[in-house]
Amino acid sequence: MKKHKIKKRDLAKLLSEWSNEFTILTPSRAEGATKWTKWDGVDTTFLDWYRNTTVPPKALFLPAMEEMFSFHRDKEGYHIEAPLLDTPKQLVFGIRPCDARSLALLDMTFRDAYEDPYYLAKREGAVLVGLACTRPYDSCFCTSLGSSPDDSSHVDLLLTDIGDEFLMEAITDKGNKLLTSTSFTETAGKAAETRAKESKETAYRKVTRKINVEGVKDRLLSCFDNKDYWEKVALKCISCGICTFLCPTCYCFDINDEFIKNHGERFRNWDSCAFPLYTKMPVENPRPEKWQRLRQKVCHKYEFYPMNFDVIGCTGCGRCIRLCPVNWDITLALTNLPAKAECEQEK
Amino acid sequence: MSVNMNKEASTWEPRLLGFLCQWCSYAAADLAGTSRQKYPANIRIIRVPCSGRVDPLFIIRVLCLGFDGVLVSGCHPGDCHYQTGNYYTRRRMSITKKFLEYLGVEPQRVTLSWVSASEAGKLTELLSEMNKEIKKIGPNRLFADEIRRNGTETSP
Amino acid sequence: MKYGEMEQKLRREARALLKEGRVDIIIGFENGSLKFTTTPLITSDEADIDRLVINPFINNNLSVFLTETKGRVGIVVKGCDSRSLVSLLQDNKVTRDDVVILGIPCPGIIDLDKVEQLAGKERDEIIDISWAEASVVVAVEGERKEFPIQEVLYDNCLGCELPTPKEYDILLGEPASSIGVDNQADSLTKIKQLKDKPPEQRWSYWRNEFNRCLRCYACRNICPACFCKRCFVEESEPQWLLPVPKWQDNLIFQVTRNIHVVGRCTDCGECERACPVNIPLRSLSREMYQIADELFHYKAGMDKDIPPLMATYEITDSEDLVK
Amino acid sequence: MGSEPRIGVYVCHCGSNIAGTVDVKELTEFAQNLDSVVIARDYIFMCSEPGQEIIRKDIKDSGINRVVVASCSPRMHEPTFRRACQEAGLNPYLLEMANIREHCSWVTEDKEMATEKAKALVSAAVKRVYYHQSLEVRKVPLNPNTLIVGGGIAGIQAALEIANSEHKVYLVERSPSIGGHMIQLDKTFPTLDCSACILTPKMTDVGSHPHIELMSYSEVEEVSGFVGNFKVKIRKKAKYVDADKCNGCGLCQEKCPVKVDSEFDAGMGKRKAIYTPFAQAVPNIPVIDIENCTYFLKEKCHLCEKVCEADAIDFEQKDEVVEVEVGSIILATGYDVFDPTPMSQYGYGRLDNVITSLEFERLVNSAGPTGGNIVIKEGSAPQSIAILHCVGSRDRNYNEYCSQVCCMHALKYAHLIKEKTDAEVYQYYIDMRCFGKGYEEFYKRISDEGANFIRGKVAEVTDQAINEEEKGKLVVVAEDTLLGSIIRVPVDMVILCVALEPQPDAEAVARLFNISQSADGFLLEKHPKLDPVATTTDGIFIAGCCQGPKDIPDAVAQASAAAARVLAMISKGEVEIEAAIATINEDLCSGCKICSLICPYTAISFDEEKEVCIVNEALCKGCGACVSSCLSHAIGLRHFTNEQILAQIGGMLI
Repeated sequence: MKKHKIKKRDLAKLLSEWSNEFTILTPSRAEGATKWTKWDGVDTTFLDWYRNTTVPPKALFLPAMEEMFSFHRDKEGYHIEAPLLDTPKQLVFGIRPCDARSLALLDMTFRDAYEDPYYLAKREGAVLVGLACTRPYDSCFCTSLGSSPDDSSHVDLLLTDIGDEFLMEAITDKGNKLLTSTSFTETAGKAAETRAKESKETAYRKVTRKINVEGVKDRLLSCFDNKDYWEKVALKCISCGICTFLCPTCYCFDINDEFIKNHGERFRNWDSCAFPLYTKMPVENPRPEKWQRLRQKVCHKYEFYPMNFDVIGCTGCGRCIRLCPVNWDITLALTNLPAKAECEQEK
Repeated sequence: MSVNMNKEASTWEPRLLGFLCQWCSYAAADLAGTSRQKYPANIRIIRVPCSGRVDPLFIIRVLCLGFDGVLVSGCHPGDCHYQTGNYYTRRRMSITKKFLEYLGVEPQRVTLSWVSASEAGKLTELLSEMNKEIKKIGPNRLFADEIRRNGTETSP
Repeated sequence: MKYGEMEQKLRREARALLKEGRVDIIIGFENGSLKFTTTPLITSDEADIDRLVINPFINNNLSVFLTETKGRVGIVVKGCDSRSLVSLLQDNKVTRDDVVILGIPCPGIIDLDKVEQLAGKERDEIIDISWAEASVVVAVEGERKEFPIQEVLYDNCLGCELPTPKEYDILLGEPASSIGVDNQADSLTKIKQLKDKPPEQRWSYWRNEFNRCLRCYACRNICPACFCKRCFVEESEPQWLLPVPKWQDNLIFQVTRNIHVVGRCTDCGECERACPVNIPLRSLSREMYQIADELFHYKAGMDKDIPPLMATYEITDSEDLVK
Repeated sequence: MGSEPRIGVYVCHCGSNIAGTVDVKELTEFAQNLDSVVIARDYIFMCSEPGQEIIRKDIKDSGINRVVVASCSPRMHEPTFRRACQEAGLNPYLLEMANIREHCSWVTEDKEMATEKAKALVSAAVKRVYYHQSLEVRKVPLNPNTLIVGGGIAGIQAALEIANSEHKVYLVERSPSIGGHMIQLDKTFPTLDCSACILTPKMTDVGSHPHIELMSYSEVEEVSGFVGNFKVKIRKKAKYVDADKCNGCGLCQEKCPVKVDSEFDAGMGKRKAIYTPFAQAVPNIPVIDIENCTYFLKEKCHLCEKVCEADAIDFEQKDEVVEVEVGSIILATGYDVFDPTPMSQYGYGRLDNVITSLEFERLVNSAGPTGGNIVIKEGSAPQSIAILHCVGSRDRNYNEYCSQVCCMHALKYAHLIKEKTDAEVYQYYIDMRCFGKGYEEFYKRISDEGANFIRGKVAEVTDQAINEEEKGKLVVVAEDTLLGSIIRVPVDMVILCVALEPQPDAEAVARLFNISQSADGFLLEKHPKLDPVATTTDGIFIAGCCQGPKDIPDAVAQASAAAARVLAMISKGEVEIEAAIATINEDLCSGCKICSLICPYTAISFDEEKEVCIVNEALCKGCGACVSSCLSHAIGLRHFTNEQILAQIGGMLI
């Protein structure tokens, strides 16, 4: 695999070149909140402020709101107009390793027994150009989950900040191909690699938040019915959708129709297990109490994902902690889990 | 664009919706009919038991559906058939109207009035005036041009 | 600022309340898990009392928890929070006898976004933030920057009309009649700028802002004035708006929410703080607050013994908007 | 909801009233294509028996379970079509009307636009009726007692009608005696029988009737409750005379040293400070006018107390407020006469011998201040008298309406003047309106008796003579519009036929009883033609001049009609209560009590146990103010549900 480097000031040129083939997506704060938007063809100042986006890149593949198909009605009845399956070639430039990992986690669900055409159509055409973290937040805890600020596992190409330049390491064939076609990069030498190593190590040390995930699946299982614990933990939760909507691995959605006169559209949009009315439509919410809903969120990531896919469904990106209006902290909820014996006693 | 706008402006008729109290303003509209007074045909009237029944959400729905103006009309203060309903209407609608104006809804689009059962003349004048004023400001494009929603429509 | 003293008094009083069985639960603040943050502490355990804190970062309006807490509650409130609490009393959501109000004479809460802007560093990269007399000192990488409090307090704090709770059982410090800022009008700068624009620009401003709303409902759930068992948003028969985050529906949601909380909203600013996508929600709620004052001379949460704004009327109410 | 809605749409032509403007065929075809519409038909008169039969037949034979009638205003025929539905076994609330006449064909000239609008209204009605639900009309027992307010001829008539059926009547009169304006009148047109002679027997009947509780010198203070079960607070003003002791001997009045203008004599005569308004007063118990009584002003005198053998004077008496419970109320609060002082051109109050019609009634009455002699201020008999019609009536500056009785009483005056004096009579009229039974004949008779009729409105009454003949006379200046010339007639007396106006406190009365006034200020009837005795508030009826100017036979007829309505209600024994009332979904109620604060009928209370609000169905009137105050929409209003209204709004767009 190729290892290149590029001068930061040449980045715009490189992106322009790539934009011939791809829709380039970069972090942006133009729309009031940081999220991924189509690159304007010029601006690379995001490099100065970008640590991570508020809205995770899952929104590029599972948008907050997505039209599934439209339909109309006449005397004969309802007629579905074939869905427009969008198959864009998206190049996500600067995705953080944790978020790249989140897409891999989402893939497991959307490529499971049911293959979701809407998600996969977008996912398959995508190229992920990662950017290793240099300024992780105090809410980040990726290193506790087997990842790191420079984790290259789920990107096609990884960039590391080495001062005036980025080291560019191709990870996959897709990544390799990106480097082949460009004229603004040059092969990286030993010095660049050394500098990259230092940078990565510094960043790794900056991730100070730690949790112990050893046996977490079993610990949660034993605490599942510990109502007292979950109730206490849930007291300050306000049941909003921030932690789930902005979680890069949460994927719950709701389906709604908008019907105007004789024309309708079917949408799917993010839903949250934190909402009291979640799944109200088909049945009653199986989790009427707040503590049950909160437990669901934790267990989904740390118990059910490991059970189903043998991997923890959390990337440690820390958004849920950082963005929570009451500073509800999942790492504390996990750390303070009562010991197995205690829970057995509780039963 | 401007050509179309001009063409539209010359032929365009606003669509107005009124919520009229059955004891006064609705009766005034009946009286306008019985006395064969003429007013723009583009007003649609919905009978409510009292102007106090009008939920601010109705106003929003009406604007959202693309009506160009909305009227809430009840009995004069002190004359409410139910004694006090219109006083609450006055609070609710004043607040709604003022807040919508702040958001950018033209003040002409939302009207609150008191019209007694005998004031057919006042009602027809009011409707004509509303029609005229709204014609001046043009179609309601607040919620986008083609939005003609009807959330109560039964789903398939 | 005598946070230390207030904190000590709070811990003393709270402990006594629990010990003597005068309350079942204490609702206060403890330090958050992130730098310069606090988080609600809701506990009936005396052992937790020493975690209670009072500092310039206690931004939550804890009265939101009253509607779902059972039993007698000792609650820590700032001036604005106390008004929300009074509003809940007016709305029969809280019984006065069931709460022991621990009032904080509040000197204002520090807006970390403003500090970040001024210091040019993000919250977790700032070393220290501390109160001097009428200013705030921010330490970043060996450098100390001093800012007048006017520049670092939340917008709603700048216009604070009641720093010291009017309704309380125990006051934790010396009462103050006003917040110590020079220009209260700064609280309304954003609104004023908006009002100066023509209607179509205002509408497109809001359309643009609500385009990014995700409908996470944090604004509603954090709001003490939103206590409906079922929000109109969640009605299906009829469906007032789509649960889909289209800008139209997002806007309808927020407009209606503001109409619903008029006379209850005390400009505590929690909706805007909670919004993860930075929609300037206070520019809506504060204007609604202003409208209630202008039209009906009503300021929310100032008097627990009068009926709520929309549950009453005056025969002499303004006729200005009636034809 | 039961079975799937099958909607029938019935478009009425209303002769050409609708069909002349709205393309009813196109409308029917349009309706046929609307969702859930199974049948759409048009017919020339839907409200006719064959029209109703079409609907009934479709309900029975074609399984129509929702009905839309596109015709006139629901305020006109909703009851008709509801009945038709009911007769066919369909719940009457499964009907919706589209008002395509009053709100469409009658107010629109353009046929195309009218048809478009009619389509929208029908579409909205169809969408709305889809969500209609069957409702049951509930019944509550009716209190058989009746309150009648006002003791004039209308109140008296109604009271006797009801009391004679052995049902309790509370008759409240604010002055010391019943009798009203009629007792002030001399003769009554056109029969010329004596007003007092025909009225006093009725008054006596009222006074002694076992089923009438007469509350004279009393006023209604507060009304609560609803049809069938009103609670009324009445203030019995202190008379300072013990009614149980007083034997009506009249000695006190005789001895009382204070003389003031008599209201009964319209200021033409005097009364005492302790007085009964007139000799035949019912009840025949005097009252003390404390504003003029020396005792109350200066705390001395006591003359009446001293002379009263029955020891009935009680200076310590206090107002008393009693509460009565009644099932229905008749308002017969009468009229007031127009005060012509502002019409300075007629000189009333400035020129002697310019008097009002009511003053003339007292002047000519044999029990009046002059013993029935028609004399001018100076004491002599007048040589000529001018009678001015329409003073304050048919006048844009005062009252636009016709006061109805003036032409006739002006004719009566001419007769009485001719009978008692040799004076010439000049009638100044705009139009002679003599429409009643025997009225035109009376007009003919008076014309034949030699009265002069001048068609023209008087411009001025002046004492400024311009020639010898006019000196010392009142000169009436007018344009005789038949001759087209200005004429000046010198007379000795001018009678102003003043308008009948609403009582000065009519607005307060309307508010007190929660009814409406028409634009002229009189109390508003439910329907000007089809329901002229009922009001917009169930259980409250109006009779006599409080509803508008009318003569005695009309007032009596209306009073009897009101009494008949009350008796019909009593005989039914129960009243139907609004089915379209508020209901609370207890699961959604957050217990904020705002609805209960807003409800004007105290129909919503708080259940402390469940911590939710509950509706008292008997008290709820269905206004819906609570519904729009409930932020979580926990309250719904039957028949005006959010779903129904939103469907209707949506349907308006076609």
